[in-house]
Amino acid sequence: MATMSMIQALNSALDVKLSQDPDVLIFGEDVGYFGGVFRVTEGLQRKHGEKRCFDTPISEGGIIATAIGMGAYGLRPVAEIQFADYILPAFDQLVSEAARLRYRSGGEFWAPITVRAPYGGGIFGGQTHSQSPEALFAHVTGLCTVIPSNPYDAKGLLIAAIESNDPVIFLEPKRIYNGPFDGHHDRQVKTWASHPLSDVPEGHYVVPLGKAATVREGRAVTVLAYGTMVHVANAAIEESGIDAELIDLRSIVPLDVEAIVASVTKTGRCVIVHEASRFAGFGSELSALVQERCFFHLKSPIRRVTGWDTPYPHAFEWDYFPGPARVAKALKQAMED
Amino acid sequence: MATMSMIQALNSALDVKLSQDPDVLIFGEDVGYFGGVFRVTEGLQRKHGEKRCFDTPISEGGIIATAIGMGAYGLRPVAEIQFADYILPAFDQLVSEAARLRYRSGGEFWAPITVRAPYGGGIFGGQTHSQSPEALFAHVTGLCTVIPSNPYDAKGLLIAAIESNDPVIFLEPKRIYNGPFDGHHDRQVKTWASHPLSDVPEGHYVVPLGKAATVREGRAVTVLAYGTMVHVANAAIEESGIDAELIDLRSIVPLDVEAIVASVTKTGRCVIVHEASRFAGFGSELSALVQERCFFHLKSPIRRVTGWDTPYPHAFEWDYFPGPARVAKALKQAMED
Amino acid sequence: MCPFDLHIPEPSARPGDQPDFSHLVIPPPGAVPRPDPDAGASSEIFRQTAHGVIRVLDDQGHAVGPWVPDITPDQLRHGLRAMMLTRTFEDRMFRSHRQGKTSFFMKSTGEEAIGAAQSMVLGPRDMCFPTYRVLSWLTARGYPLTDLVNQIFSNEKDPLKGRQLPILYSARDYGFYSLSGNLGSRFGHAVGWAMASAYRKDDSLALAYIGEGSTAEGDFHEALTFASVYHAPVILCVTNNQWAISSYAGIAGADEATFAAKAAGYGLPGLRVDGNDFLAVWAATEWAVARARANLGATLIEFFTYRVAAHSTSDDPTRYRPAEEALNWPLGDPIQRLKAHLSSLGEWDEARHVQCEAELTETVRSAAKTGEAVGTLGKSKPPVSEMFEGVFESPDWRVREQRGELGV
Amino acid sequence: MCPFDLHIPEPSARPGDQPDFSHLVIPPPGAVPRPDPDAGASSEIFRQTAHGVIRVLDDQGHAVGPWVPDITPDQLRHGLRAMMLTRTFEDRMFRSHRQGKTSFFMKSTGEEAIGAAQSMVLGPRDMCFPTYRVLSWLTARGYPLTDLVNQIFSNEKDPLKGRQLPILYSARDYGFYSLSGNLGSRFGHAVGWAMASAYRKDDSLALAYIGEGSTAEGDFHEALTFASVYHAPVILCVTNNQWAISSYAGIAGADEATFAAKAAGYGLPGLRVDGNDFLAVWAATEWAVARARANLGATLIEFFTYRVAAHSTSDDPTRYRPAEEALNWPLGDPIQRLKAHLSSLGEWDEARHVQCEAELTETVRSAAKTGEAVGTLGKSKPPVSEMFEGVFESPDWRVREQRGELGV
Ligand SMILES: Cc1ncc(C[n+]2csc(CCOP(=O)(O)OP(=O)(O)O)c2C)c(N)n1
Ligand SMILES: Cc1ncc(C[n+]2csc(CCOP(=O)(O)OP(=O)(O)O)c2C)c(N)n1
Ligand SMILES: [Mg+2]
Ligand SMILES: [Mg+2]
Repeated sequence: MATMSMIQALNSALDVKLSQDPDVLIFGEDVGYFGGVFRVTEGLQRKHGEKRCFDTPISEGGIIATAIGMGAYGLRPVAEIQFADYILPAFDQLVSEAARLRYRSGGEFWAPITVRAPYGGGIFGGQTHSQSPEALFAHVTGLCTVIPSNPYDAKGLLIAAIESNDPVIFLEPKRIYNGPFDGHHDRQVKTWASHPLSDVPEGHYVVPLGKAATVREGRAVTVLAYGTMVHVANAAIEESGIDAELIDLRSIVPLDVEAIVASVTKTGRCVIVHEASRFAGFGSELSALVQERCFFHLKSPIRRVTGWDTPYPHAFEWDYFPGPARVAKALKQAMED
Repeated sequence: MATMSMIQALNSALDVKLSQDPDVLIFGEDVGYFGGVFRVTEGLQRKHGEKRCFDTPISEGGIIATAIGMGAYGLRPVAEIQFADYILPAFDQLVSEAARLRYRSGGEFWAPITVRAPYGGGIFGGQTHSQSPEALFAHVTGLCTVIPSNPYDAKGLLIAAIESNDPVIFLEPKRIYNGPFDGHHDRQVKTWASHPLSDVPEGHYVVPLGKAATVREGRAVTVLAYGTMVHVANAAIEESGIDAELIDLRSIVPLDVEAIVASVTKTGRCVIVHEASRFAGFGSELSALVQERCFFHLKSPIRRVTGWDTPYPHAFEWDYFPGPARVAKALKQAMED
Repeated sequence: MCPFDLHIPEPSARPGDQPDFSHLVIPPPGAVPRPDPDAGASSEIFRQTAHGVIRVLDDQGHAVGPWVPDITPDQLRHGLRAMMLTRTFEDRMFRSHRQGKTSFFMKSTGEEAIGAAQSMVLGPRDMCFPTYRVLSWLTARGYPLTDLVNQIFSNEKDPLKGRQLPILYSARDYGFYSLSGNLGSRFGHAVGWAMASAYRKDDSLALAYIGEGSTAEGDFHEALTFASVYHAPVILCVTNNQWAISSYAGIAGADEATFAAKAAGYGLPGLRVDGNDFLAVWAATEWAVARARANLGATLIEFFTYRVAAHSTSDDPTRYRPAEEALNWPLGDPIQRLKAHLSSLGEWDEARHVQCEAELTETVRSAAKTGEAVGTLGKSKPPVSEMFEGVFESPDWRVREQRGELGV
Repeated sequence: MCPFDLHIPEPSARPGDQPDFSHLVIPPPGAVPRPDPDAGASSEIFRQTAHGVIRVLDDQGHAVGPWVPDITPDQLRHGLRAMMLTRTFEDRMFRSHRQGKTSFFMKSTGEEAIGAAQSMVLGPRDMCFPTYRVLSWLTARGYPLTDLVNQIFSNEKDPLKGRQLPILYSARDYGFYSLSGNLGSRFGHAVGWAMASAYRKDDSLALAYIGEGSTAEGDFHEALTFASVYHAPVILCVTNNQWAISSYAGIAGADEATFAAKAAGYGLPGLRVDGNDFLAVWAATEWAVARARANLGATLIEFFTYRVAAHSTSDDPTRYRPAEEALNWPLGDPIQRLKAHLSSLGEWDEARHVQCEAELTETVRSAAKTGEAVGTLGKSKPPVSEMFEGVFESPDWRVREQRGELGV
């Protein structure tokens, strides 16, 4: 065991897989010699050689197309897209090719690729370095989408993603790369060091895709969150003093619907939190599912606390970001209705 | 007034705008001399000249980029994407550029473009000629998305889209291009001729974006649908004998949330119907909205009748397609709960 | 200042006009020199290979010039048979569509030499990334016709389990990658495959096809860029059949430069080849294979050919081009030309040709009948549960539940 | 059979190595011929313009050869001032970032000649589609520095209303299209603009920039294809500054071909130009303008230059290239070179240069102070209601309601 930040944990996952499996290789913009703009691939080229971890042209479509071809051949490529905002030029490759290859070929070919991308806001990155596009992937049949919230999960989920024979979009909330940000942007920055889930085994382990984690148990209301928002929700729960149960979804496809239903059946109330804009965001699917499956248990309307239906605005980062105050308000409303 | 099929009505809308406004021009794959693979632009090049309606390279990204540049200059381009399935190579242009241009430039530039695309299944088109990607657009702040269900609306909405100063995705349910398909694929094909909404004025008129239509009034349950599914839902209502209120959304962004809430407040029950696959589909947003705004009026769970969470499979067209039997079943369940 | 004017390209002839190919500059067979396969990509000679037309067969069916390949009469006959089989099969299936036995079909008439020759030049461990117009790749490798028929009819024995549109085959064991309706989006997969093979120090090379119209997609450029940067062992082929549904090649830029000329911008050799000349296709492919095997990376080949039939069963080409245009195509018919060559060698004659045709007609008829006996579209299909399989490696709760909802 | 091997390109020098530009072939000033602006794109001469380097200023600051432009000393001084202002301003804002006054900044050090000269050659009705590294376009046109500062500080007077990352300006009245963080995605907008201008028989031409690294995006190819097919009056510029963050130009294909060489594949003229030579930039741009104005369509220009500073304030280039590489760049510093030229003409001297520097430092200081007085990041911002405006032309119920939820 070692104390790792999320960046170190992700780096360790890649290192473990490069060491174990000659079919794993890593590529993306600036990931080779330099080690990536967020340093996630630091040292991997030096250690494993330039054919295992290398730079690519600035061409997200080309990166994913290349990965799919390699995957069809039999490798397990891990592609980095420098920011999730820049995954869109590759959207057709992901949707029309990676997600459909196994199905349409009757199982002759498939794309066991992992696409990593730093994602989300809270870093004053402006419109094109802050977006949370997970809902777009969730609607695509054939893609898995994973979003870790801490170093331990990040490593175990990334290893699971690489070992999966399905294409996985692996979104890394960049605001919590170096510490568990709870939305209090005006307070002292925390590092991972003091967080229990920064205790990360050095070697191989797996956190299975599709299993949610119960971050805290409670009886009054269920809070569904993932990524950075797990920490924000946790802060809101603590501050509001409400006996909420907090579920970290960890992967949105596959989704641990059982855990969700079990919790809301128990609490009868539900608040959904995500940073992406609200309309047709992933919260709408969660809301629909909970409503369908827990209708007769619900004591108050399911609420969504999310980014607004605007682009991510630079100067208004903290007006846009669904911080603990907004979450706490929703918790209270859920209890009052 | 004339009796028009949806194709003729769309053609008439384009003809009217080409005649009225020299800033309108049309381009896309095969739309020029040939008149489009679905004949929507037939005769327009001959009548208005090859600079008003012309063929493009097979490059959806290039088509939309070109349209945005023209729109920024001051024209009102109407681009055709041959099938909605092939809009994805242009996804980045639509999301990162068209949808964001006005906002990010502080209002200096905007993209008054209309992107037409035949869409949906029911024509044995297989995986890549049948998809319904509307949910992907609905989540993108800054894009409007319109889906007509009959010739009259198609013409009025398309004119409104072209005249809008916002970018509009205009999805044309190709299964109802020539007749009002109600999902009974084993029955005689109907043409538009006998449908009242095939009575279409020859000249200019507008059906405003963001106003739903109540197709039939009822007191027992609200059905929300758009495009082809309006006809399927209507058939299911008739066949089930349930006193349902059927709302044709016509545009999903802007969405006529008032009409939805008014109806469900009255009926207390809601069934949502779309052809796209279910998970994180647009039905999830509709369900979430209804749940949030009508919670205390709801007598039974909101139900979704949709395509399955699989790609669109060629041989299983009618197993995949959410036909009248599945809709009727959901209506009955909604009444029984 | 002079105002600008928008240029909209137009083809040389439309319905009602005389077919007109006078704008095409086609050098005589044997005129284009053959570079060494290890020539530097910037060497002058590649201007000629990219702007001329590499041809071997002359009008008399003789093989002439520096590109004459080393090829046996048996190989030539095998190729001819594959081309003839392709044409016979496609004619039959086209009729099946008319009879309502399937929803959709596409023919490759006039372009059969390309897939046939390349399939024979490449080895069993190589992988081709096809378009919908290279059925001859499969016929040359003996892919079972009944499997094709079953796929086209989407019947119970459809190898793709009813999931895919007719002719969007997948045949891994025959070096034929999964097709899809999206144009261009597999061009880069070939580069990825080739890079994987190089990464593994394997010797499986990749060959990809793209229509001339589809070269306008960004995927084309991205694939060329990756192929160039990593020296991928891949052969990138543009089948320029002059038409993309109703759009002539000029809409993809053909009036401004050849497609082979795009190679130079990536530091790659570009070859422009008579696609209706089996021997030229063979020779150019061998050249590109030799170059790749020497670890010198990718080659871009433009096959100059003509789409004789309608784009698909949904199309009527007389609406946008002269009905007789195909007959006027200056590079003739690939089957007739190979037949003439074999005959000139004394290795084939009219009687054998007629006999071969009859035999193939019977082979196709019998495959079609076998498929029809299983069932045609709507009359037979794989179990509906197949709709829910293969979305992921193992189904998640959504497809499990939905399968339950549908009761299958 | 010989197995393949994967080639991973590597730059000539990494930290710790001696900077090494010996692989660059740079002809002397005046060596590349100047075609007529109406020369056919396939003519031989464009091989030289695309593979050589068009240069005007020699080491002594003299203008030599066929590309010497017709330009007045006043124009030269205006350009020099714009370049110096750009550098001074960027240095100051870079320091402001260090002081926490903004979240992000990028410099164009060493590349100032490009935007400055082109901005002067193009007219007020023309539109440029910039990258984040052509601030000199704006300084050459007198865009108010305080507006820049307010945008960079995202303060109350930010012309972009707090919505955009620093330096992603938009300045329609100055012929400067809205920037965004996405690379490459506006290259095709320039072509659309140019086509619209031609459609309207207007005379507004478009000019677009893209970094050499970003040419790998599909957008680049799509824009070139449309520009070529419709003969759009657009000037398409690749600023090849050798680096894309930590990736050297070879990762974008520079070891295989020049970027200007890609033009030929689209039947377009390609010019490779010394981007650190104000006169060469000027002359090449005038050439492309003349060609476009004659309705002959687009030109692709590669500007050969060097990114002297870090990629951005988030970057530390000493981690991936020798710290002294910039000093070794064989084409020198564009400001020094223009200064030398003006001095050689007797139109400038050291004293005037020093005085100009002092003046510009003061101009910049005063603009910065004015902006600081309004407020720096986090200390001042536009009304929060601006977050909800401009999503659509008029807000729909979602933003109206959400504005209410937030209470602004
Ligand atoms: C991405 C995409 N855009 C558009 C289409 C519609 N479409 C199908 S075939 C075709 C023409 C293709 O022409 P070309 O590439 O020349 O190939 P050919 O049919 O001539 O072999 C078009 C536009 C498609 N299938 N995919
Ligand atoms: C679509 C997209 N992909 C990746 C990035 C991240 N990124 C920002 S700048 C940059 C390097 C650009 O290099 P180049 O095009 O050479 O321009 P330069 O910075 O050298 O001027 C990268 C990869 C981005 N902004 N957009
Ligand atoms: Mg073609
Ligand atoms: Mg660069």
